[in-house]
Amino acid sequence: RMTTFEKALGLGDDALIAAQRLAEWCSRAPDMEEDIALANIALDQLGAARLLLTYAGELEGRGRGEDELAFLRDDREFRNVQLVELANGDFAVTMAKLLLLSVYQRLLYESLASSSDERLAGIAGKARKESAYHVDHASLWVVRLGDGTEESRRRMRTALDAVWPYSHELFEWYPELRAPWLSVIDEVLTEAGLARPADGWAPTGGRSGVHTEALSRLLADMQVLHRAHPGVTW
Amino acid sequence: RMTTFEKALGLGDDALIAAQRLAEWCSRAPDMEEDIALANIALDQLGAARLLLTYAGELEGRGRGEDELAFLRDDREFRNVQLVELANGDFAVTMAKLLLLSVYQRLLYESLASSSDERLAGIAGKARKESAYHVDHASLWVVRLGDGTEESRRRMRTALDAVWPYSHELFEWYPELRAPWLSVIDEVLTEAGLARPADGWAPTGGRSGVHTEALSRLLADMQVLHRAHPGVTW
Amino acid sequence: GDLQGYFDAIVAADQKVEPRDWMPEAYRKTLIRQIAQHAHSEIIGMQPEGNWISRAPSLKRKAILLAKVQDEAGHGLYLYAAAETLGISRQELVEMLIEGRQKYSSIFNYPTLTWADVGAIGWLVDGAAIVNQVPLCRCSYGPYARAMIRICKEESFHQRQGYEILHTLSHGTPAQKAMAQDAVDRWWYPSLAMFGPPDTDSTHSEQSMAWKIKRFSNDELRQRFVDMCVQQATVLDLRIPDPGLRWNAERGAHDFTQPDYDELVRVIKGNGPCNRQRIEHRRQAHDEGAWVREAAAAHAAKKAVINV
Amino acid sequence: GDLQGYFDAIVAADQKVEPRDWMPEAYRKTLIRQIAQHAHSEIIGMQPEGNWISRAPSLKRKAILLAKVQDEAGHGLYLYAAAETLGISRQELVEMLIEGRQKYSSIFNYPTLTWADVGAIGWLVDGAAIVNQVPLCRCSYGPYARAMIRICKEESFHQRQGYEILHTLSHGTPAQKAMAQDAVDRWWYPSLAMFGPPDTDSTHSEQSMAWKIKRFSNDELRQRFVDMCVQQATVLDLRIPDPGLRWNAERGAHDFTQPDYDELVRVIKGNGPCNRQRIEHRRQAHDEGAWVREAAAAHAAKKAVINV
Repeated sequence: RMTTFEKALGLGDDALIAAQRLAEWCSRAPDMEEDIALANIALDQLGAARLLLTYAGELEGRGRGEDELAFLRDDREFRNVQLVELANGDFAVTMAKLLLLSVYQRLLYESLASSSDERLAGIAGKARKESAYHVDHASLWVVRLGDGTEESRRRMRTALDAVWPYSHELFEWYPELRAPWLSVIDEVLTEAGLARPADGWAPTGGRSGVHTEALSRLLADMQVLHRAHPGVTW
Repeated sequence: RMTTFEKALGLGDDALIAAQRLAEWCSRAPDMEEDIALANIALDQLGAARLLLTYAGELEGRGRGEDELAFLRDDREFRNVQLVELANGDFAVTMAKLLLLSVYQRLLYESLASSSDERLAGIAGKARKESAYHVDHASLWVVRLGDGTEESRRRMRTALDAVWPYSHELFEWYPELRAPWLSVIDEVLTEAGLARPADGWAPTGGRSGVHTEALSRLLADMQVLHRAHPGVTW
Repeated sequence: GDLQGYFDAIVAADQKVEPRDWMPEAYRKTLIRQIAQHAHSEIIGMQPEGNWISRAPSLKRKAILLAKVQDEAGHGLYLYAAAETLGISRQELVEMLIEGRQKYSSIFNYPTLTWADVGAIGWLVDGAAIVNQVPLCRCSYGPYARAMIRICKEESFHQRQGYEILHTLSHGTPAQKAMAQDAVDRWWYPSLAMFGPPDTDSTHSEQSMAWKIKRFSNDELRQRFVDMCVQQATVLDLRIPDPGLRWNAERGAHDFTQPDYDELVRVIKGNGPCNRQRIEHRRQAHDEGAWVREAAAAHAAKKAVINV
Repeated sequence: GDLQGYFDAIVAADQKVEPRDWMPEAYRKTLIRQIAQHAHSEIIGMQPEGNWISRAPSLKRKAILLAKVQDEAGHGLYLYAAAETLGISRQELVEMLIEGRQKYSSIFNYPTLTWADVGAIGWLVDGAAIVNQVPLCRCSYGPYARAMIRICKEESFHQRQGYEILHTLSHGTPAQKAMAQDAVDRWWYPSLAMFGPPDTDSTHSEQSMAWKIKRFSNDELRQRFVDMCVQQATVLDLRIPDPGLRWNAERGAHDFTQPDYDELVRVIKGNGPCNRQRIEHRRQAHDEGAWVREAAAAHAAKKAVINV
């Protein structure tokens, strides 16, 4: 099983990359209320990422803070699951990704909130409340889109099929969370009138730094300014 | 009037950024023949860019070669016209941009081919032949699209209207080229059954390093790897 | 008439006109135009700064910037809601924006070229907005005045954040300092132009003053802004790019060079560097979101039927 | 029959079967499948390397890479043309690719994660392709054999370029060397798998050998490739990631660990890291180009009418 450093780094990377993707929606959401909601969720993810990466840096003990970890690693050094780095796609893809991720994060943070590592427990205790809101928001939209128009139903189904395989990687570290995760997901899908996609292909690699081609491009954009001015204060 | 250094730098930047945009089509063109043709034109532009930037670096005399100039300047230091940095848009936008640019480049290189600066004359002498092919290719497509289907005609007209304002900047340095340029363009548009857009808005700034928001993103991608490993050999 | 008299009395007494009150049609139209333009400015204003969220140079700055742009969406919402109290729907307003039938602040038609532009927008553009908006907190129309109180509080927070960005840059490396100065050089005159044409050319102004929608003239506000900036620029250690700028002891204010009002007119008419891009971005987001909004409406309708 | 006898004689005499010649239906089908798969591989193969054109670290490397990917499109064209001589249209073939009814080389379903992957693809993937393809220059079907001669010439050029990229990296900074080794580590076994399943499991092979479409077995070619790479890896100063690799003096060849053929089957069946992405990219380019192709056809038709 992984060290606390690896855990904090991996979960921090999940949150950071998720935040980066969600923030891409800023000024592009289907309506203003949703623009605000997506920014909120991105801010929550970013907040959790900062706490987790800061802690990871301390555990590592090589003097790397949140910014060194966020801005000065290559994609091969990132430990996030591939799910969070996938392109946003349309709003249905974004909501499918958010549902799969946030249900997992809620369960994970709940479990970590009673961790013997007090620092991790503290971070998780704060993040679980935020995750509960993310789950509510994603569920609401998956149901709306699944139950909305013919087009929204088609898009939601396509989106779910496309991202489902990437959900398996979430449980490489926490296999015990898959059963409760599935039961929450099933409930939402039932209400949305959507079938759960079949399991099959299960892409992997994120936790060991083997990502999709999307991540290095995301990082090129995210890191460009920080890297252009080494060692300065912002 | 600008120095030869500024001239070589500006024209080199035009060619480099045009090459970068054209190469984005690679594996995405409407058919395989066009994929090859666009790569060809991108390669020509890249070749001219390398000669011009190398020469600019020598004139500058500060030891900067083509790669230092291409990869280690920020967007505020680039001197290309804004036309070439605009997003590719659909195929009609790309062909509209290419037509406006390549007719200008052909006239420009023709004029520079008899420059008293032998080095510049040599570069221009080579590039003018390539430009003639670019003009032919862009003209062919503008005519095909203008005369093709209702949709292609609509797209071609929209594209032309969108990029036309950016053509004015081409003539900030070479106002004498606008009359012959217009006469070539008019001929193509007439054959395509398209009206020449009205002059009006004339965005400016590229030659003094004030670009559109698109350029810094293009450079973030183009320069990311080179900048990540300072001073190495590739 | 009685109604007009009652309205005039409320305005004269510095009390608030409320949605249920009778008001002159011209007053209503003026307010709709002004509040809508203000709301549109918040929404379009998300773009130039949003351009740097993904590239913010530290996680802290990323969080602050994302929250700021989110606040702008919130301001847009309050203001559309205020406009709706005057009998027009948000949807109508959004369509007028996309079709170019209503304006937004011209300042957002300039590009954000570097990270320092985020600082300059905070310091100068939000600064100018505050100078413009503080008097609107006492505007005669209640819903607008109340929205402005909330907005001004957040705007001054944003202005301080922009100031901090510039302060950090100008006290950083030479490259950072140059970036900050370059941004101030580019944003100074467009910020001055935010106060509108000089009083001699300003339409609408006199009637708006009488209605207590507007409290100060364009030139008065512009002067207040310049005087405020001069002092702050010293602390920032950045130069205001105006060779004509100097203290005039007689006036007790700074003399300064006016912005290029011809440029302002060109930008207002649609020919700024980014007008097309800003509207196209908004139109595209709106169009691409249509199926989502339709799905939400369809789902709500189904639920309503079930719950009957 | 007479026709069959004539065909058999041509093949036996190592002469070329030409499009006008009679050929067994199974021979035709086998060739269509193989040539199409080969053509599709060139077209899909543009993507993993194309992923790095915009980010190539020097202008020279950018030009070389762009020209290489362009060559691949050219190879695709020759090969589709060769397939068309067998009575199937390019359009049909392209549709079969997009709909997943025909395959392409599984190697292109792996992602290019760093610049060194461009080198590794050149060295290993093009290297394996050459070992596979050189014997095809003597294939019994004339158009295919002639296309292969041209292609092999360019491929060996590409292979050398890849080798040079890796050589530069492995003799550069520690970070560059690590990048090169990492790429070789990831591409080694997928490259071995390019030769297909082991001979014991290989379908099609025996008949293809008899028809002189294929000249060597999968395992023979794989061995040849391994022996070639071992020698080059030494010069490159890069380690082949196989602890079981050693010279077997008795066989006069290297013993090596076989690739994971279960993984190969999974990738062939559609479950490699990038299968969906590669096909979706192709489908999208095809769909987005439809209006352009239609316009070209419409214009050509109008011209034809005028010229009548």
